[in-house]
Amino acid sequence: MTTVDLPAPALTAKDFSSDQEVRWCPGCGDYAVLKAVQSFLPDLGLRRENIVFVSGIGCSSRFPYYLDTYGMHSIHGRAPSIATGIATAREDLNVWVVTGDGDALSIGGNHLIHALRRNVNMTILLFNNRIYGLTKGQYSPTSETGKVTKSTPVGSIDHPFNPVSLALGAEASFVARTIDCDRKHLTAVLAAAAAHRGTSLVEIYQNCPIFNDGAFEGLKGPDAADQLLRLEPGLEVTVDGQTWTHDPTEANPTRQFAISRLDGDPDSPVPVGIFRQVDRPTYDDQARAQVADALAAAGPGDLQALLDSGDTWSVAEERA
Amino acid sequence: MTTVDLPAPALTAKDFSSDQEVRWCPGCGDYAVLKAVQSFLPDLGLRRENIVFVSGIGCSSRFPYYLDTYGMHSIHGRAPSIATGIATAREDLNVWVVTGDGDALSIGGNHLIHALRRNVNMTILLFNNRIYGLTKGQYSPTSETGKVTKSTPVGSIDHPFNPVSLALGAEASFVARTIDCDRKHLTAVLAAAAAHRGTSLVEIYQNCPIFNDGAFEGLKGPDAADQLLRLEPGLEVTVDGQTWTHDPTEANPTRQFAISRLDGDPDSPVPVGIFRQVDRPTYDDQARAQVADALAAAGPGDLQALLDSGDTWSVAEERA
Amino acid sequence: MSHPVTELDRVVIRFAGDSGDGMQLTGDRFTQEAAVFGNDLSTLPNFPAEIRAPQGTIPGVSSFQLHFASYDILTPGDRPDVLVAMNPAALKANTGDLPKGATVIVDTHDFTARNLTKVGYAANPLEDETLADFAVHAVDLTGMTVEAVKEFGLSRKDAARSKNMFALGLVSWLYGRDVAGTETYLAHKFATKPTIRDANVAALRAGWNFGETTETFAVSYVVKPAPAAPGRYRNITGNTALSYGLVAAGRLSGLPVLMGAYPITPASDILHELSKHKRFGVTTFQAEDEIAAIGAAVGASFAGTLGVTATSGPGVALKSEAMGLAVMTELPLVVVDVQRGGPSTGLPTKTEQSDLLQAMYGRNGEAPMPVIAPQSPGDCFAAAVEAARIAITYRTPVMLLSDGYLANGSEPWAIPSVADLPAIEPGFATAPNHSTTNAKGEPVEEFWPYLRDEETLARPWAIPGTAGLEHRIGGLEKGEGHGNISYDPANHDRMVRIRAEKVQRIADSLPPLEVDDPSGQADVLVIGWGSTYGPIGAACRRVRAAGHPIAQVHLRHVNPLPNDLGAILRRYDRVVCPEMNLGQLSRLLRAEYLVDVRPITTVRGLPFGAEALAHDLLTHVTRTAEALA
Amino acid sequence: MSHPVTELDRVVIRFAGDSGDGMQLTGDRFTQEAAVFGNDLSTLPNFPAEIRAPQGTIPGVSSFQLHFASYDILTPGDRPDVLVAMNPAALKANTGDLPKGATVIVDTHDFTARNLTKVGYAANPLEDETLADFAVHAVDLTGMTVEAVKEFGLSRKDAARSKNMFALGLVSWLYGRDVAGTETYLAHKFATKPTIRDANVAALRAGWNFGETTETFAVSYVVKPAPAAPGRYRNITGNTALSYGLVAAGRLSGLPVLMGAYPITPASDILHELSKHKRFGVTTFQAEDEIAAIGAAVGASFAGTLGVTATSGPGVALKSEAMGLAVMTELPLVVVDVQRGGPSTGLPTKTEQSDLLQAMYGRNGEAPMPVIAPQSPGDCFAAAVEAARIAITYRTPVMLLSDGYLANGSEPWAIPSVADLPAIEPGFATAPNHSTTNAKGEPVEEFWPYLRDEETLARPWAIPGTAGLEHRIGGLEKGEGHGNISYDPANHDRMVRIRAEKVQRIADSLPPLEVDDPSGQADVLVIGWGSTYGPIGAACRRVRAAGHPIAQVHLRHVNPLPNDLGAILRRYDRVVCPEMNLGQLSRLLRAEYLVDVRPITTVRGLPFGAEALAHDLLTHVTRTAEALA
Ligand SMILES: Cc1ncc(C[n+]2csc(CCOP(=O)(O)OP(=O)(O)O)c2C)c(N)n1
Ligand SMILES: Cc1ncc(C[n+]2csc(CCOP(=O)(O)OP(=O)(O)O)c2C)c(N)n1
Ligand code: SF4
Ligand code: SF4
Ligand SMILES: [Mg+2]
Ligand SMILES: [Mg+2]
Repeated sequence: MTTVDLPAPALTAKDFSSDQEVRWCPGCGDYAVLKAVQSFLPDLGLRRENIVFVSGIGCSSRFPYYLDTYGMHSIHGRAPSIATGIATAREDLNVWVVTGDGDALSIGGNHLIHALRRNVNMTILLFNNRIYGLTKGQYSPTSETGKVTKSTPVGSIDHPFNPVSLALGAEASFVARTIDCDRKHLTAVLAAAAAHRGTSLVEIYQNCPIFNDGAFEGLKGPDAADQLLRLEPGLEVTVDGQTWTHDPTEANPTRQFAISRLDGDPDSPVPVGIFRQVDRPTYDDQARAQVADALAAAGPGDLQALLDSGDTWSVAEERA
Repeated sequence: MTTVDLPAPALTAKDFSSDQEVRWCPGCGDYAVLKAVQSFLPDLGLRRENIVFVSGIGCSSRFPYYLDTYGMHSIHGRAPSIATGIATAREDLNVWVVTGDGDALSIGGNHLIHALRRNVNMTILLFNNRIYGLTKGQYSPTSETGKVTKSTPVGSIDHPFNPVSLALGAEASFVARTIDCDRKHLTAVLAAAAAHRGTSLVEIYQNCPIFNDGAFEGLKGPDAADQLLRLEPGLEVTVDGQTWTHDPTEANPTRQFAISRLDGDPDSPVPVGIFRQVDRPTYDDQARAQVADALAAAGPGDLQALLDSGDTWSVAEERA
Repeated sequence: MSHPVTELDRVVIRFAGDSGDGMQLTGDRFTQEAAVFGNDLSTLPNFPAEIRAPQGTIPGVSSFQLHFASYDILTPGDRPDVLVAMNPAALKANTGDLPKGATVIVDTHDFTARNLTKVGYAANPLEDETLADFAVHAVDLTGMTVEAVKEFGLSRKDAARSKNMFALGLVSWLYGRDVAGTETYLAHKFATKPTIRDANVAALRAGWNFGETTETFAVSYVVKPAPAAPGRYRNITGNTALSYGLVAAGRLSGLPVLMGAYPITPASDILHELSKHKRFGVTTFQAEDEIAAIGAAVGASFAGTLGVTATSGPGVALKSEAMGLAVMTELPLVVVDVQRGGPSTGLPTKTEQSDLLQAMYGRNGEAPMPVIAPQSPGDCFAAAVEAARIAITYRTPVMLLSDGYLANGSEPWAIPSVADLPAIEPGFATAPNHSTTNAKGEPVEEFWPYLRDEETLARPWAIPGTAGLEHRIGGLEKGEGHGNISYDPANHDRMVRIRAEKVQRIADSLPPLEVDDPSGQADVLVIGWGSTYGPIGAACRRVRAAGHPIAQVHLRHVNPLPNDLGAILRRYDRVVCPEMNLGQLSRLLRAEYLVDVRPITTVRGLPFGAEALAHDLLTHVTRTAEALA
Repeated sequence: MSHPVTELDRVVIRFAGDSGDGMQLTGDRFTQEAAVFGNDLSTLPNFPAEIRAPQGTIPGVSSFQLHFASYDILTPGDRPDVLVAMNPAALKANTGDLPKGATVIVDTHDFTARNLTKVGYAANPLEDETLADFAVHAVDLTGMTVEAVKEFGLSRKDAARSKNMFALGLVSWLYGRDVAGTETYLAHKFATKPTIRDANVAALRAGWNFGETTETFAVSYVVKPAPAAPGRYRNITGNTALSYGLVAAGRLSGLPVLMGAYPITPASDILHELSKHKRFGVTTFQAEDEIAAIGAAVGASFAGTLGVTATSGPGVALKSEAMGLAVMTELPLVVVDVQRGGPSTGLPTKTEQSDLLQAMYGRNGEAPMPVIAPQSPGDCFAAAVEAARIAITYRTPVMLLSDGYLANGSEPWAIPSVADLPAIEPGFATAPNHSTTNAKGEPVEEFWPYLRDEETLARPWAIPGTAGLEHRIGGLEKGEGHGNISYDPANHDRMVRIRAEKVQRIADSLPPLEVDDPSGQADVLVIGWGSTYGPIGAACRRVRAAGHPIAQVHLRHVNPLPNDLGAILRRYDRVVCPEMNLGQLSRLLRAEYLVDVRPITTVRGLPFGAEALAHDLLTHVTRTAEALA
């Protein structure tokens, strides 16, 4: 979120659509998220030129091409690092990261957890389709154990990550989950994420009709109400027999973590919504503050004085 | 832990000392851990040749040179990957990883969390001195915020990881913490870690007298009793006003996570001991089982038959 | 047959349609029919980077080209004699490649005004002069397919899906090919979906019958079987052959294989294939990234397994540091790079040879690695076995440079007899290798992990579990012989040179190069490496057919270069090197031999066209002749 | 002064002791004294990889060599005229390098039987013939230090710590150097620890007085100031100069600087230095690894900052993939590689030039990057500014190849006047650059991020926050001009060539090369790059002094090679290239110019010795003369 208040002209979703043809498969969940983001961006009240979308590689990482903002489709897994550079360099930019479950949690896992602990100003949209889409269907770190894919003909043997638990363990200040097909919920979560100062991680359950169709089937359609636990502050949640009152702003992440564990339980509904939303200093604000403090304390650096520093000596006349 | 029961000859600590001169700084906490490990290894009842130590890069990563077992001093951050290869290739080996807070949590963070979620048979000794020793004193991902180091002359602005919370968020099956100077505690934790099937993570608080002296000062000497919370099953622990009964074997890691959060609290004692110790299938056992099942189902592969598979045709006579 | 039949010696056919139209399958099946019939053949699949690119658009076109002939051929062909276009986009995207007189079979079904505009046709090309140069057969393939399968009660959309089988049936008829194999294939593929199976078979037959019974085609063709040595054959892609080669290397060496990989186009299929062969002691590990993948392979090699990793260019970049570790620890390792268009993400689904210098030099310090390259899809098998031989014999990481064209392209492959393949000897160390005396002056037997074989300079491979040979290795410089850390300047200099020499010595194990110069009169030598073998060979044939001698030599081993290469290069007045990069092998050869090797380069993501290359070669031949005259 | 004073024109002195003995500090201070006195000088620190290697062992020895002279010198010297050895290990480790007649000052304090055995001395070398060839001064420096500081009530151990200052005082006396600067330095350094301060000062003075008052040394020496142009000078190491160069580049371009780095020897000091200069708009980001470090730098560059990253060889290997992204996105970026011994972890604290080919080719695909190298510690400043100029002007990542010797070595540096430094023009795009018409036929102004400057081929740099220039870039191939993703074969071929041509065009901006051939008679040209400048120059002087003409040319720009280089190389009968690798520049030159460049290589982790190099060069000169005769 930018701190600079610009008199932004009123924009519409259309202003945020680029001229590039959208190239996901028919029925891909990415379309719905793109639409939601395009519709939501005007609400930020920011100028288009002050918004930057950075992505890694994967189907979902094509996202920036379709938004008429500044953008970079970078390399696999590294978007959080690139976004860290952008956010640290420029206070006035609103930085978004778009990533997939492979991009963010497999090759990019380390950058993700470090961005979270540093709390750099960026909003991370993690499209979790529990599969590698772009490379045509291998299992991912969020695929369920036993999954049969191209690379696991007799079933995968990896225990999956729970992205919310992982983020909470990594000191995240904002963690949420939403789902591609629920435009209203998605938009509400996006709004909170964008408003948060620091790193916001939003896991978006996203259907890949080609390689992992129906991964979130139970969470859509008529049964959705039973299957989804929509988190709200004050909601009472029972996990393993213990009841918790949900408070996303609580500093200690234990209860939020407790709720995240519902996920592993096949008999429990899947929690969606905001798990955690706490204020703590951001990396880039502090980095800028250190520069500002240095300037305030001693004024702008004098390059000649720097070069002349240390033990110097002068030769007054040519010494031959 | 190996499953193959070998009639190991009785060995002593001396049998595990290599002929290489130990080259840590005088007073370095690594010495104590080395001694403890050398003394403990005979208790495993394994043959030396079936033990492999793999390390990354850092002061602590010199460890393998000093043990007369098989060993590899690999590259920075990658020891868990190399160990994964070794453990998966060979059921009969007992695999250890030695790493530092920089090696494991900075450059190697991703391999660490993936090893934990996969639960590969290895015991990871994470020497946490909250500093980069080998590169002469930069702050690390476990250094406290505000730390003044060579690379942070006005104080670091990174929020540190809590390695135990991170590991629990990453689906670890065994997580413990101990301290270099408490030989008894260290040995007890090592024994449990080594006995665990799967990935065991042992964080060892280790003093670096040269670049971060006294980081764990409060935890040693006369006040140690007040400062350390020695976890035992059944211990009642109060965190943020809520009291928990510690059970490392509980499947849901929430309480263990709750206890790990004590760490961030300056007024609370630091929990040491075993946070989590649960059984779940290991990656390498399952990988081997898949091979064994394939063999059992259809016998060893027939190479000629493989090459001959698919649509083939024959040319009976030279066709010119 | 009532139709007249014309005999041809070769045909290039291209099937093109939307990504979802099943053109790759159609191509595969027709290839199989041609293969079983006994033609020689070569294929070139070409598909977009998107999983499902938008329907009806040019970027969404997927195509499959097949060249089949009654003689041995070397490339998938430059220009299609026959184009099958399933929609306006496919027609538009491909007409530019057609020679005059080509046959064009078009499914008219999608030629609506809207679809035409979408791809930039102002008017219907079937109705104006656009296709005047070609023999066009505009037929409603979709409509006829729907009609043919209506008895199965499928939705119109599902019914229309079989149109690729209708097209295949039609083309099969056109070339007198038997569709029985495809029927068996369909029965197998759709075993659990009988309606789909029956619809596909019905469409296939309907296509065949359409050719047979209508007057649409005045003639049909026959392309006779190609000469072939006796033996068993199958059609094989490079990625499959390479995978089989790795499985075979495990068998030949008696070693289990552990492959660490992270999916990446166009290498992922090697992971997929190897994951099926657990019965051969092959374990696949899908790692969190490329670094972990090679890390696990290095660990597995340390543990006495054949460590393998496979990736493409960006993955090789990430593995650079770990390859250096394998160089320093001198462990066997096969690193497969299926090259694709670069730099950066580049053109992931296209082919290129631009990682050669990365393979040679993309590591810190002096870190020499053998580099070898297969020359055709089937040859990937032998190249993989050779890579493993070098890795195991010399205790070294080896780079095996395949590329997108080899990976997905296919050709008939004479299946080797396993009994004829040579064993690879891991030769594990089992006992101490060095005698010394201890402090008390008593003799002691020690194990020195860096004491080398005199001939190969290979170090001993002592694997965990071997009592008495416990030792530690790592990435710091090693003392000669004993292998302990050494900071000694003279030792470092020596070790750097020994590692270089060890790789150089591999050249002593290589067979002499074969120079192809049928007339023995050539002044110009064409040299290549890897997948350009086919196009270069085809181009040389054309040059020779035009009456000009030209010689060809092709490198399997790029590092070390063969011992006899220098003398060969110096024998010719001009040396020309075609490459799918900006001249990487040329640079290596120029530096090594100070011979003015002249690059011919193409970086289009596609193999060389034989015709264009022949033209370039001819220019070199005539210039050389002029210079000599 | 009662002692006779002898005048010398140059002295090489080496301070050696345990890692904990403070030899680096002693050397630094003596260097400073020599610098302020006006000598020309060059230094070579040499320390173990361990933080505190075991006391009293040979691997634990740390040394600092200083060459100072009354004329301009080029290297830290081959062999010490004076060795100060603080213990048996230091003596043992260094005597091999001494020429006959060298002066050896030994602290006798640690010469116990146990310590002698530990380093392999069978008998006390101070008492047998071991040092017969040298002028040995065996004095109990430690004992005298303890005595001198006893008034401060320190423990014996703490008291003994000042022995390095005692040694410094003694040597300062020996060469008539003023210790006032060191006293000020100590006062500053130990401002908060007055006892330590006073003890050190007392030890320093005691050392000086020991020389002055005892008869231990028969003569003292004077080495007069060296010729120098008027101006302000300071002694500077390569890492400091390089850091200042980056700070200056920010100022000269008006850009903030963001440096992403992960600590690694010997590059970490650049991170440390830059972290001090926030007032200059320099932000440092200590990343979780090398990939994140370059990632942040690329992000910062996209955002309109000068992105910088600094590392050593293993880190460069890790950054390979991201450098490719910078090549494809054509963003300014400076990648500093402070080379160290390789491969793999190699010899982290030693110097080497073995990353040149990695810098050139260590990326997937055709990914050309300019490569430039400083030639001396002070020159790192100008080289860093030049790297930034190229990066910003041409919108490209640039590799700046320093090495361990430059990084830690020092020399007097004529401090440039900031006013004389040329501005660097970022030239941000501020407005659309392309006119077209929209669907309705109305004129529209667009921004095309890949429309190039005709002269430099640089693309526009439009930074976020600039209204109307919103655009997306990435690692997939770009369409020429508009920059949208393009899979078009012809476009890819064109773009690959344009990127290569852009880097090539940098050569047009370079000044002519300067060939140093004083007699104009040379048949042999010596060519080098980077830190070998000093040793090559010193060796050439020796060759010339021996009466043989020889020419020298040194490259700052290795990619692209200067336009005039080919002609220069061809002008000589023989070209010789000394390198601290196995001949990497030689290979580049041979490939480029087909000139038989002959490598002279050393891979010892140490710079070339001028004497040995002169010998090799002389051989080339005489062979060439013979061949020409
Ligand atoms: C360095 C590197 N390794 C591998 C790849 C291949 N690759 C591209 S995207 C991807 C994973 C995609 O999965 P995910 O992040 O879940 O995104 P999705 O396609 O499912 O949206 C992989 C393995 C690459 N482009 N670069
Ligand atoms: C690829 C790479 N990057 C950086 C380094 C430099 N390096 C070596 S160890 C280390 C960190 C050491 O810290 P830690 O892991 O905490 O180990 P310690 O020395 O404190 O035991 C770094 C940055 C390296 N060797 N390789
Ligand atoms: S493969 Fe899956 S995730 Fe990718 S575009 Fe298609 S539907 Fe979407
Ligand atoms: S620097 Fe610190 S961690 Fe490293 S050896 Fe010395 S005391 Fe131990
Ligand atoms: Mg995915
Ligand atoms: Mg540490």
